[in-house]
Amino acid sequence: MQPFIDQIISECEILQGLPLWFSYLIFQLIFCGIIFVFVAVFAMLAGYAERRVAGRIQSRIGPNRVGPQGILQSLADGIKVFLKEDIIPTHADHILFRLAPYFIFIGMFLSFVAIPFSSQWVIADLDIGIFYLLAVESLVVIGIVMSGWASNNKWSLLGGMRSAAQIVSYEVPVALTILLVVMYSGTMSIQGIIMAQGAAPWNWNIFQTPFLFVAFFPLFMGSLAEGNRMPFDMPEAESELVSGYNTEYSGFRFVIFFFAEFSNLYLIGALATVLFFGGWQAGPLPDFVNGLLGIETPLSAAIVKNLVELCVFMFKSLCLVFIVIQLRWTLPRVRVDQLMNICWKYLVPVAFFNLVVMGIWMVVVPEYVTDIVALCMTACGVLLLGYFFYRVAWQLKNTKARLRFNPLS
Amino acid sequence: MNEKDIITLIKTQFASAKLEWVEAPSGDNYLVVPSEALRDVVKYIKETEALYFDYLVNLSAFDATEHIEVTYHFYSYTHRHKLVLKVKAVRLNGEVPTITDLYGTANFQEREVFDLLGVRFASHPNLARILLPPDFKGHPLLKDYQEEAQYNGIETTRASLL
Amino acid sequence: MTESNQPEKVFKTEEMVLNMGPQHPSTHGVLRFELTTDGEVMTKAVPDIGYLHRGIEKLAETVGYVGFMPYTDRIDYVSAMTANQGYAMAVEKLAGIEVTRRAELLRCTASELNRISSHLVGVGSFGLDMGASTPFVHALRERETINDLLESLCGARLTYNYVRIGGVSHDLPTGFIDKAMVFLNHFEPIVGELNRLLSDNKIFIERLANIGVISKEDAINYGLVGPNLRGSGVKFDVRRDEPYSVYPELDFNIPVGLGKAGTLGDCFDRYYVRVEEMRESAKIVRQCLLKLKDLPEGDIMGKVPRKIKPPKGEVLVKVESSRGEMAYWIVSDGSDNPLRLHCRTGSFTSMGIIEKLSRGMMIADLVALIGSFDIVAPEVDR
Amino acid sequence: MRERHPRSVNFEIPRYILFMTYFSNIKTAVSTVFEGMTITFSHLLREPMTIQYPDRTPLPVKDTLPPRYRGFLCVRPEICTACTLCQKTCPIDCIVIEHSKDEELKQRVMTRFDIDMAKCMFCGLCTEQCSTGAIYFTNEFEASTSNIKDLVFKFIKQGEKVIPYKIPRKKKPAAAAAETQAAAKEKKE
Repeated sequence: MQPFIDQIISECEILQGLPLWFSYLIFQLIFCGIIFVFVAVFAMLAGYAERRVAGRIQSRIGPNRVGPQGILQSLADGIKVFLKEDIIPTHADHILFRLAPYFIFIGMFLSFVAIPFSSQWVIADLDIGIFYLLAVESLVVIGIVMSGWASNNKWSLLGGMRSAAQIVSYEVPVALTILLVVMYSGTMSIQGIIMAQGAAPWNWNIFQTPFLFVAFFPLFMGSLAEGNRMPFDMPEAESELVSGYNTEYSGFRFVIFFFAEFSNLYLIGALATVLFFGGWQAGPLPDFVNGLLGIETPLSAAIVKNLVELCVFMFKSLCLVFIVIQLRWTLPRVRVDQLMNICWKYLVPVAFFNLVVMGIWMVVVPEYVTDIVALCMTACGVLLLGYFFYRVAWQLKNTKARLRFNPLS
Repeated sequence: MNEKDIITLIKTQFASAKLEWVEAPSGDNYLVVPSEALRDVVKYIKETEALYFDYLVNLSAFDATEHIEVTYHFYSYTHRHKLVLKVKAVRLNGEVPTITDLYGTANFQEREVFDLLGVRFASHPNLARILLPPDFKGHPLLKDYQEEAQYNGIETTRASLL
Repeated sequence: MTESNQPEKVFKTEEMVLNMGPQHPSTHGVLRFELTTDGEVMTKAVPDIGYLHRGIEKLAETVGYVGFMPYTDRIDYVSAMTANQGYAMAVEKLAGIEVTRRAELLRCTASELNRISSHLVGVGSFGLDMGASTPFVHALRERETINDLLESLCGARLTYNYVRIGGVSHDLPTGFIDKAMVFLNHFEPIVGELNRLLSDNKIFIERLANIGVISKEDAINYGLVGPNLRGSGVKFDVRRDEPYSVYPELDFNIPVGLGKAGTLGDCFDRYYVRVEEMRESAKIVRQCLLKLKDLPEGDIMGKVPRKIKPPKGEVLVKVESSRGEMAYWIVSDGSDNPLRLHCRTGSFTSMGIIEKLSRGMMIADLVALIGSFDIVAPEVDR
Repeated sequence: MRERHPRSVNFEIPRYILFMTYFSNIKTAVSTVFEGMTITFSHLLREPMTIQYPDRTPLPVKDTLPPRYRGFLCVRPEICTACTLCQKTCPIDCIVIEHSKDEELKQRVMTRFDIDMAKCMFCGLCTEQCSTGAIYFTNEFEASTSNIKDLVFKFIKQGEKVIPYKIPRKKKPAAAAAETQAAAKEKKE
């Protein structure tokens, strides 16, 4: 962020009169505000998108009445929930009950500090950014256990306990996979990891070696579990625990849970994009756009460049968010002991195996071989995607379904 | 095995007990068993190779004003034949031996009969009301049952809109 | 170090009593379970039923034989047609009323369509219990077409009251056979899709395999019926083994549990029997429709006396409802009203085995167990 | 130590099979999840089933209902014979008919024909009993109201007297019903 602010200051004469620390402070605050608004708006839109996608998957339409195509549905729901009475159960632990939602939200929000949106737009490009992310996300579990305990409801307590076990366990495969990527990229800085990759798919981490490809799954499943998403949404399993840790919450506090859940959706996508899908790397695209628009001043050029990178990053993350949403409406829920089995018997060994083999690979295999393997892996990825769409077509043909491609109806 | 053979088999086995075979003009025929002999008869028809009534289709009762007729319908999955047994119980807290230990399904059905008709099943593991709330008074399927005007302070009847 | 001399502190835990229901989302209506749990593992689950007890059996003693027909819809609202049919058959047997062939075929068609729709609800909501919400909506989508068909046949979508003592209330509406055929052609691949989406899913199978295993002997002893019994490997179906209506002429298989996922008689077997039964029912409907097409127009009501007064006697009639064998026991004293009418339902008997099975299960498994029995709460309480 | 509750079934499985199942488990899990994803994705391209009741249906829902649809009950008092069969058949007694000998007109008149639609369970037994088709089902079904008394339908106004219809003799009932209905139409017009 600092180079970008420096650039703005050098361009703007008004700011040059101010002390440098003051300008920095102002800009940081502005960007934090932007991030805050982004989180809020994203949570709202993600809630809407989830319901629309779920609707179409289930042969329904989804919300389409509030605002154009129902886009304001989440807002309307939010207002409605705000107007609800804020109930705290009589025998609840009042202080913890009130505190818990903020813990969860702060844990979520602090992660956004280190998530980059483009090459220059990141609040803080920490040298140990990935480490910071892991640390901050763990704050959420405290909030969930707190809310489960404080509710004085046995079902909530079960939800809180499940979540504690789950999130703590899944930290392990996630951390191991992140370690693998850190090892491969040689840096712990998030921007560094992105810069170690390239814009083309065969330069992405995921297609570098088969092991990195496999390593993607522990990370993805781990972050699903940490975000309480569908196949692993033990803490709020509605057919077992009614609603888990947030059963007793209402009103504003419930909205905060909702925000945290959906902003976490973005974090899942963003983390995977950063680590495996080349982050904001856009290659020659920004220069091309600049050329197209005929922009000459360095500040405007920088803004356009960042915007293009932002779009690329958002596109990749949102694709992953879409997959997360689709998974939710595809899969049944695993049982709580199976959840632990998956983590300790499958993901952790796989992550360890990858770590070791990848270490050997990096020492033994020369670089040109890695390049060839990367190309082959990319081809495999494309084939897999092709097979996916072939199966989709087969499903449509098999059931002789009537088609409608318009996503808005 | 047809009905006649089953009955002769049972009757020869329990010659001393007063078994009464009733051939109804319409519907099912049944065997009336005195309540003392019920457990032995049921045990016999369940465990005898030739009969092997392994399935208790239905256990129910009705109020025949002078007594309550507890009726057992048995079916055999192996031989595909059936048998109806009847026990006459005294009205109001009459006792009938339980067959819960022989047929698992009898547990709930006996509780239902107790709940609705007030037949006590001796040595039933948990003879509590099942369909009605525990504080309910009376046994509604008895013919002389009168609904109380109030249940826990709630009116039991509502004025008709007409 | 004074502490080391003291005996090691025993970490004491208590069992927790959990109240599941009556408004719990996965108890399929209003049921309540009292769970004693040790963390996630249960030591006991005691069903508490009766929240939907409406005294239908008592009502039967006052409304008369004809007037009770609409109440049978309410015994099992998911599969009202079979409940209708069972009651009508019981009264017909008691009063000696003959039913015309056309009426039998119509009953059979309607019942089997209803069985498909009931199993769709059962299978779909079972998926919902397991956390898969999409198959549920897909199942209900298909059920909607059946509802439309039955609505055009008898005028109602859920509480049909279609079968009458001695016949049925309406003949086929125009275009029914074609519409039903179109539906069946569309439906059969959909079952395949449902299987690919849900039944084959590894997570789903893992959730159900080896859970709630009921042996053959237990299933019979506890009086499980229908798909639950067949899930334990007992090949018994009232339609085949004590034939009624037109079933003897029809060609259909009786699917039984094979222990495909794990042990014979586990939750997956009970679930899968239902999926297979939908296919079989579709086959039956197809045959019935073809027979109806060939059959000339005829009476749909047999000769019924103006006032139905069965002679003194009692009768127990079994019918294969969607939730298994449904037994109507009617005692007549020769008057207008039955002296006693009892309805032994599949859901009621399957509640009895839950306490026995629940020991050592997890809470999520209990949800699977209840779902695999396909319990409909009003049928439990009546 | 507390007693641990065993899981429902314990298997003794050889180690090498366990090792193989480890990979086959991963394989089936991945392939079935993939298959499920293709199905849900294919549904994004399919036509939704939703009927956007009430305002966005191509036709009013009332008009799309089949002719046998059992909606609200309706009565044509002008062809009612006051036989009270419907009242007797109704299992829940939601129909009330009052008829008496009128002194002025020197004949039987109906003074009341009420149906409690809030109580009615739409079983259709009453319509089947009616020999003239005076009581019949309509396609109306939207019953929500803020006052339950609005659901008591009165087909004869208070104080009004309706002379019961007499079926002409020596005619088959079906023909009679058709004729009476035609007569009713004429009356309305």
